Amino acid sequence: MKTFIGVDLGSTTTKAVLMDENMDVLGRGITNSRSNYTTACNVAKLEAQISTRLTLCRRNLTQRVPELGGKLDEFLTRLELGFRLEQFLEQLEDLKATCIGNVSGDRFAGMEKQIIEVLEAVFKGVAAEAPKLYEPDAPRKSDFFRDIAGSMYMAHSQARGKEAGIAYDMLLNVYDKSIIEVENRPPNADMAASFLRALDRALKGMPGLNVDVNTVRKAVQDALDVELEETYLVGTGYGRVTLPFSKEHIRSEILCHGLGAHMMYSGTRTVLDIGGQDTKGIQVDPKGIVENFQMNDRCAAGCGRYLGYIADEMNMGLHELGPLAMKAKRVAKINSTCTVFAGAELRDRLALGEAREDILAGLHRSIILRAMSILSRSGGIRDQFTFTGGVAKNEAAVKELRILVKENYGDVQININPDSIYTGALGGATFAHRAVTGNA
Amino acid sequence: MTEITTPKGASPEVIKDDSMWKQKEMMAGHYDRITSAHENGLKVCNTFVPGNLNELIRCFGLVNNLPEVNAIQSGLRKKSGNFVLEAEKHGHSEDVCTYVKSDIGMMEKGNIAPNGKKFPDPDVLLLSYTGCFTFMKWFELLREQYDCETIMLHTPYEGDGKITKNMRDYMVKQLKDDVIPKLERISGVKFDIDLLRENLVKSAKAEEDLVWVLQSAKNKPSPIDAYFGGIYYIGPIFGAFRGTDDAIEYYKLLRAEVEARVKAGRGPVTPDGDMGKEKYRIVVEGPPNYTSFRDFWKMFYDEGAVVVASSYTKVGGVYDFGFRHDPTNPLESLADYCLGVYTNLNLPQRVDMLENYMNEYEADGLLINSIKSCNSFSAGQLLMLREIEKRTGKPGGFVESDLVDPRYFSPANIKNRLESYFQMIDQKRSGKTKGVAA
Amino acid sequence: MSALEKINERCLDLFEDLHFKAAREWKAAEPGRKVVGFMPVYVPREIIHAAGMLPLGITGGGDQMEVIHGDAYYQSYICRIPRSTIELGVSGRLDFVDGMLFPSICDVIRNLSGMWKLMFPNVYTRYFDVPQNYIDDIGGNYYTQELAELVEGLEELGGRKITEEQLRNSIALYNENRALVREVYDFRSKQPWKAPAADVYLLVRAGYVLPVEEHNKMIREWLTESEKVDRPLRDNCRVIVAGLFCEQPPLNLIKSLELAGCYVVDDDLLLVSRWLLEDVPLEGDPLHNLSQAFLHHSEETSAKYVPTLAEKGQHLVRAVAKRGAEGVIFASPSFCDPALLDRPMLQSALKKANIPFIAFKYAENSGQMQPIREQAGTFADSIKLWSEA
Amino acid sequence: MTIAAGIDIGSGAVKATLFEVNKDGTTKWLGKDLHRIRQRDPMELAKEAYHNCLDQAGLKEDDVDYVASTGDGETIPFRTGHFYTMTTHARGAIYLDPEARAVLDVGALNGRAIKIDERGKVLSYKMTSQCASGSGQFLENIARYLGISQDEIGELSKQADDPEKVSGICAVLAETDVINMVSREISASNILKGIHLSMAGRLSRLLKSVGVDDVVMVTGGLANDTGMVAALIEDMEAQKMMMPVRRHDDSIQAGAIGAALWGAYRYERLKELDALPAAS
Ligand SMILES: Nc1ncnc2c1ncn2[C@@H]1O[C@H](COP(=O)(O)OP(=O)(O)O)[C@@H](O)[C@H]1O
Ligand SMILES: Nc1ncnc2c1ncn2[C@@H]1O[C@H](COP(=O)(O)OP(=O)(O)O)[C@@H](O)[C@H]1O
Ligand code: SF4
Ligand code: SF4
Ligand code: SF4
Repeated sequence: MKTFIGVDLGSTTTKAVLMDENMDVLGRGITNSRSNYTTACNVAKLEAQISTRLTLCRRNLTQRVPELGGKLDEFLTRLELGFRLEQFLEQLEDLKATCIGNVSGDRFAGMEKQIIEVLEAVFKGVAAEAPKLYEPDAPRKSDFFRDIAGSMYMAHSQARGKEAGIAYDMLLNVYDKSIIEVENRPPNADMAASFLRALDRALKGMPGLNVDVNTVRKAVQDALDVELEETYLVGTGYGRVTLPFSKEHIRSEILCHGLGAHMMYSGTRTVLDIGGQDTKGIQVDPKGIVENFQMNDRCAAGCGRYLGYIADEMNMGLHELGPLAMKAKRVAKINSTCTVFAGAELRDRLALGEAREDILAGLHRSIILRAMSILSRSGGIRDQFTFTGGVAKNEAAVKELRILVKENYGDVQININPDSIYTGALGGATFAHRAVTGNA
Repeated sequence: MTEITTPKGASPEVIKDDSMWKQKEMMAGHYDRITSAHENGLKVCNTFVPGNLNELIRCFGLVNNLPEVNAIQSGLRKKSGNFVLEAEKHGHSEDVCTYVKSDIGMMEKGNIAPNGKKFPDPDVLLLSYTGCFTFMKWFELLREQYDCETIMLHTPYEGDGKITKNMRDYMVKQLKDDVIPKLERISGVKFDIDLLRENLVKSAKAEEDLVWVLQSAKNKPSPIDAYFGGIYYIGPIFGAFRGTDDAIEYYKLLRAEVEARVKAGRGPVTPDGDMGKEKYRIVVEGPPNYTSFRDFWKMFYDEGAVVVASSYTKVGGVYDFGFRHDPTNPLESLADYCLGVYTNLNLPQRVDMLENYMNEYEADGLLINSIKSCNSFSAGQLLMLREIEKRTGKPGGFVESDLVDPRYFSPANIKNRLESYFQMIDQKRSGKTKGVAA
Repeated sequence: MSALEKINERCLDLFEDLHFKAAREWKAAEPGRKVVGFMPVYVPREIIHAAGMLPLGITGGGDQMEVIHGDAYYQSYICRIPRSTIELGVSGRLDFVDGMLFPSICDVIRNLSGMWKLMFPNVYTRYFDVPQNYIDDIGGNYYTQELAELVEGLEELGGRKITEEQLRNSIALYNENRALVREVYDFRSKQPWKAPAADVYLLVRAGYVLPVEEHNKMIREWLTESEKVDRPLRDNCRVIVAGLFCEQPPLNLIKSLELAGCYVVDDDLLLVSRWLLEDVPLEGDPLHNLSQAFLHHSEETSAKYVPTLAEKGQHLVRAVAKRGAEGVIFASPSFCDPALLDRPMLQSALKKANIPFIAFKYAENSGQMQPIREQAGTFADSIKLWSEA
Repeated sequence: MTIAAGIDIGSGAVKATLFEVNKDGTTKWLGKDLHRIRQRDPMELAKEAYHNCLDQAGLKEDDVDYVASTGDGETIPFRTGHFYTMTTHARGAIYLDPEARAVLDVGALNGRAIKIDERGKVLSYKMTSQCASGSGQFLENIARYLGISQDEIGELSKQADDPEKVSGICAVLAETDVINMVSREISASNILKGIHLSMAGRLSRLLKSVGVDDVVMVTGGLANDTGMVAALIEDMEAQKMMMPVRRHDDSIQAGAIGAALWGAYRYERLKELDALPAAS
C-alpha cells in the first residue's frame, strides 16, 4: 500500500507519522534524537511502521475474529506490550554484550573479571525485572530504552557494586560508553518473529479467550505481510537540515505544527508547541495556514529540556515529574528558568526546606509562564487553542496552562491530543500527501 | 562603509558600477585624511552619525572621525568580535552596546584604521547626543581615554512627536553660545556663516538625489535593495561627506545608474550579481548585522526577497518626508535635522512611518531585525510589529542579531525564522487564491 | 507589635501591594482627584502635588509579580522594569492612573513613553526631558520652559490653573520630605545596626505611593522610634551600594547584603526622594527655582552628563568619605546600559581614591541570592579579615 | 593546637578536610574526602565526608574545635561558622602554593578569577555570568553523553588535532551542537578540546579582567582536568599572558582547605575575645 510519512526531527525526540492514501493515520513512532539523525529517522519510521502493523492487526481482527469483542483492546495491548518486551530484551542483550566488551583498558586493568561478574549479575537482575514493566497496568517511566534500561541499570549496579567493592562511577562509565553504541546501531528490521512471539505471550496471558487461534494467527500474519511502500516523505524539525533530504522534502516546523494542529482539530486558531529546546506560539487561519508565529530567542530557558534536567537532577523519569508535581500543596515561586541552573535552583530550595512537589509545581508553572509570554507575543490565544509538543503530555504543565489561559483569555476551548507530540510529524505527513496528490 | 562595495568572492562577471568606484575612492580618501590629519596640521573631531554636524564641522577645517563607522568597518572586516572581547576583558559588561565595545577594543588593540595606519587622537569630541543615551556614555568613555575637550550638544527627544519651539531654541542656543565658540577656540578658525550656508546648499542637493534613489524601490521590480544595498547608498551622506561636492557627484552617478535599471526593468545588484525574480517585497526595521552582512543578505536574495524600504537608512536623517538642509535658516535647519533623525522620533511616529512604507512601497510584510546592542532601536519593536500587523493586515517577522558582535548572529536560527517567514507569506498568498484541502 | 514594627509592616504592605490600594483609596476619597504616575529617576513631584494630584512612583513589579504580557513586548536582552511596568498597565493594575511621566533616563524608558501613548491613548503621557547642558540661559531656560509645559499639561488634565502659591506650598512640603529622608540616611549611616537597609528602603519607598503629608509624618515617627530600639551591633563592614537608581533590586538582595556582612550606609535607590540636594527656595518664581535646583544642586547619576572628566565619579568618592564607608558595591540591573557603561568610569575614580569595590548584576526578579551572598560575603570577609592587619 | 574541619559543598561535589594548626603557624593535614554529588543529598554526603576525615585522623567529633563551611554549606547543621567561597579558595591556593597570586576556581557551575596577595587576601575577582554554557557541569554532561569518564577527559582532549568550536551562548543549545558534531563524525578528542578551548577563552578573559600578572593557581574540580589546564595555557599564550599557571593534585580541595584554616584562625581569635559560639 502507499504510505505518506512525516518525520519530525526534534532536538530531543524524533517522531514519525504514517498515513495512507485516505489521509488516515495508521501509525506513529517515536525515539530519542541522538547523535545520529539518520538512525533516529529510521528508528522513528520503523516504529511508525510497527504501530501501523498493530493498526492493521486491529483491522483484521475486528473483521475476522468478531468473537474477541470486548476483549479486543486488552488483547491488542498485550500484543503490543509483548512486542515491546521482546524488543527490550533484545536490546538489553545487545547492551550487555557491549558493556562487557567495553570493560577493557587501563582504567579497568586487573579488575576486568570482577567487573564482568558484577555486570552479569546486574543484567540478570534487569532482565528479571523487565517483564514486570510490560504488564498491562504497569506505570512507565519513559518511552525510551536509554532511560528505562539506564535507571534499572543504575539501581542494580549501585547495589551490586557496593557488595563487590566496585566504584559506582566506574560502572556508570561502562554504561555511558555502551549505551551510545547500542542506540546508534540500526534497529533490527526483522520484527515479524518478535511479533509472533509476542502473539504467543498475549494468548498465554489471556487463557480464557474463546477464539480460534489459527484465525488469529492468520490475521496477524496477514497484517505483517502487507507491503508498506514509502510513497513520499517530508522531514521537518530541528534536525531536518542535517538529513540528506532534498528541499522539496523539507518543510519548516512552524508550518508543520500549524498544519498538524489543524488536522487534529480543524477549529484550531492558536497553537502552542513546547519542544525540547524551543517554544513556539503559532496563529493559524481556518485553513491551517500560519498567520503569525513567535518562538523563544537564543536562550533555551523553560523549554522541554528543562524538565529533562530536572528529572535527571531528581533521578526520576520524565513521566513521573507531572504526577509528583500534581501533589503539590502550594506552588513555589521560581524565577529562573535557565535550564542549566534549574538543578542549582532546585537544590537551593530543597536546602531551604521547601517540599519537592511544591518546587516541582513551581518549575512547571514557570515553564508555562514563559510559554504564555511567547503566546502573548505571537498575538495571544484565540479559540480554539491547541497545545502540542512533548510537554503537552505532562499533566502538571497542562494544569498550570489551563489556569493561566482562563485567567488571561477567559473560556477558550483547549485541545490536547494524547498524540500531541506527533503534531509536527502529522503536519509533515499531510504535506507529503499533498505533494503527491497535488493539493497545494 | 567602504569596502563592502567590493564584495569578496563575488562572481567575476559582476561589473562594478561607477558609483561603486567613486564611493570606494571617497572612503579611502576619508581614512587617509583622518590618519594623516595631524601630519597635515589638521585637527580631528570625533562625532556621531545621527545628527552629525558635518557642514558645521567643515566650517572649522576639522576632519571628522565617526566611531560608529569605524565599528561598522571592524564588523565587516570581522575584527569586531575580538575587539568586543577585548573591551569585556577591560571590565565592560557583556550586556551593553557592542558598538562602544568594538570602538574601545579597537583602541586597546592599537587603534588602527582600515588603511592600516593609526587613528589620530581626537582634538575634540563633539557629543551630538541624538537619539541614543549610549552616545553620552560612549564619549564620556572616550574623554577618559583621551582627556580631550568634549562639547555636548543635547538634542531633546521628540517625546510628543513634534519639534517644539522650545526644543529648537534650545538647540540653536547651544549651537550659538556653546558649540560654535568652542569649535572656534579649538580650531582657531573664525566661524563663517556663509560658508555654512554654502555647505548646506550642497547637502540639500545630494539629499535630493538620495531620496530619489531610495524611493525608486516603489518600482516593481524594485531596482535597489533599500536595506542591504541601501547601506552602501547612505554611506557617503551619513558618513563624512554631507555638504561636499563628492557627495553630490556620487549621488548623481548613483541616480543615473538606478534610473537605467528601472528603465531596463532590472532588480537590485547583490554580491552574486543581479537578483533573481522578485518574490517578496519587505520593509525592514532595525540595523543590520555587520559581522555576517553578506550571509544575512544572501538569506534574502536567495529566496527572492527584496527590501523595499527600511528605517535604518534614516538613522542619519529622515529626508523622504520633505526635510532638506536649508541655507536660509542655517542653525535652525541644523537643529531640525538633529531633532528629526529616525531614532529621535517617538514610537508612534516610527510606527506611522513604517506603516507609510508598507503602503507606499506595496510591501508583503514587515521584518524586524532586532539588535541586542541597541536599546534605542530595539526597546518597543515588538509593539511596533503588532501595530503594523494590525494596521496593514500584513504578516510581521522577527529575527534577532547584533550589529558587530558575531556571537549573536546565529545563522541556523535566523535562517530558520526567515524561511518560515517567507513560507508563511507564500502559504498565505496561495491560501488566498487557491484554497487548501483540509 | 511595637510602633516601629507597625510602621515597618505598613511599609511592607505598601511595597507588596501591586494593586496600589492606598493610591486608589486616596483617589476615591474625593471626586475629581487625579493620580499621576512617574518612573525613575526624577520628576518634580511638587508640580503634580500643586495640581492637586497624587504623584505615584512606578518602579516595576518586583519579584512577586508574574510577568506574562510584559515579556511579549520586550526581547530577552532588555532589562526587567519596562516589561513589568507594561504588565502592570496591561493587567489593569494602573487603570486608575490618569497621567504618566517618563523621565529622561535611558532609551528604554524613553521608548516606553511612546508605547504608553500607543497602548493607553486616554492617559496623559509625557516624556519628561531634562537638560544635559547646565548653563543657566541655555539648559536652564530650556528646562524652565519644559516645566511650564508640564504645568500646562497638568492644568489641562486637572481642569484648573496651578497658582504660584500652590507651587510654593508644595515645594515647602517636598523640601521637608527630602530633609527627612536625608535625616533617615544620616541616621542609618551613624547607627546602621538600628536601621536595617531593607527597612529604610521600604520606608522611603512608602513615599512613592503615599501623599507627602502622610509620608512626612511617618518618617518622623519612624525616626523617633528607631532611635529607641536596641539591636546588637554586628561585625559588619560599611558599604555604599550604587547602580540601583532605576530597576529596583529584590528586597532579598538588600537583605542578603546585610546577611553576608555588609552594612549599607548609602545607596542610590529611590532617587526621586533625594534628587534635589538642597531646599528649593520659596521666594521668587517657583519654576525658575526648581530649574536652578536641578542645574546646580541635584544628584549625580548615570543618566546625567558630567561636563568634566575631573568631576566624573567624584560624587561617589565624596559619599564614601562622608559616610565613612569601607567600600562600594556596584549592583546594576542586567542589560542596563547607563549603569553598566558608567561603571568602569566610576570604578576608575574609586581606584584612584584607593577605595575597594565589587560589582554584580541583578534583575528585579532574581531568585537566587547565593552568588550575591558569595560576592558580598567575600568582600566583607576581605575587609574584615584584613582591615586590622 | 587547634583542630579544624573545612567542608565545601559545591554544586558538583562535596569536599571535606581536617587540619591541625599549631600556635607557631605550622599545620598538619589530617584528613580529606570527596564525594561527587550526582543526584544525592549533599547534606548527607557532607556528614559522610566529615566522618571519613575524622576516621582517617582517628578523631571524634568532640575533638574538633571549629567546623567551617564554605560554598553552599551555610545550612550544614554541625558547622561552627561560614566563610565565603572566594575567601576560602584564596587561602587554600596559598596553602597549596605559597607563590600563587591569583586563583582560578573552576567548579561545576561557575568560574571565578580571584586576584590575591601573598597573605591570601582577595584583591579583586570576577565571576562568569549567570549563563551556564561552558561550565564544568556542561562538560560533565557532554562527557557522559560521549561515554567518557571524568578522568579520561584530559588525556583525550590533549590528543585533539583539529578542535571543533562550540557556539558560545547557551549550554542547552551547545549540547545540541555537540550532538550534531557526533553525527558529523567529529572525534571525541576534538569535541572535548573544542569545549575546553571555549571555556579557556572565557577563563582567560576573566583572568585578564582582574588584572592578573603573576602565578595563577587553578583550583576547583576542573583543575583535575589536565586537558582544560592545557587549553587554558594555550589560550593564554596566544594572548601573550605569560604568567605561570599551576595546578595541584589537591586543587579540588582548595575551598575545604581554606575553610579549615580560616576556621582555625577564627577559633583562636574568638577564644581571645572569649566569644566562642555555642556548638549548634
Ligand atoms: N511523558 C512526558 N511527560 C512530560 N514531559 C515529556 C514527556 N514526553 C516528552 N516530554 C517533554 O517533551 C520534550 C520533547 O518534546 P518534543 O516536542 O519532542 O521536542 P523536540 O521536537 O524539540 O524534540 C522533552 O524534553 C520532555 O521535556
Ligand atoms: N578529573 C576530572 N576531570 C575533569 N573534570 C573533573 C575532574 N574531577 C572533577 N571534575 C569536574 O569538577 C566539577 C566539580 O568541581 P568542584 O570544584 O567541586 O565544583 P563545585 O564546587 O561547584 O562542586 C565537576 O563538575 C566535574 O566536572
Ligand atoms: S545603542 Fe544603538 S544607537 Fe546607540 S550607540 Fe549603540 S547601536 Fe548606536
Ligand atoms: S534599568 Fe537601566 S536600562 Fe532599564 S530602564 Fe532603567 S535605566 Fe534604562
Ligand atoms: S544557559 Fe540558561 S540562561 Fe543561558 S542561554 Fe541557555 S537556558 Fe538561557
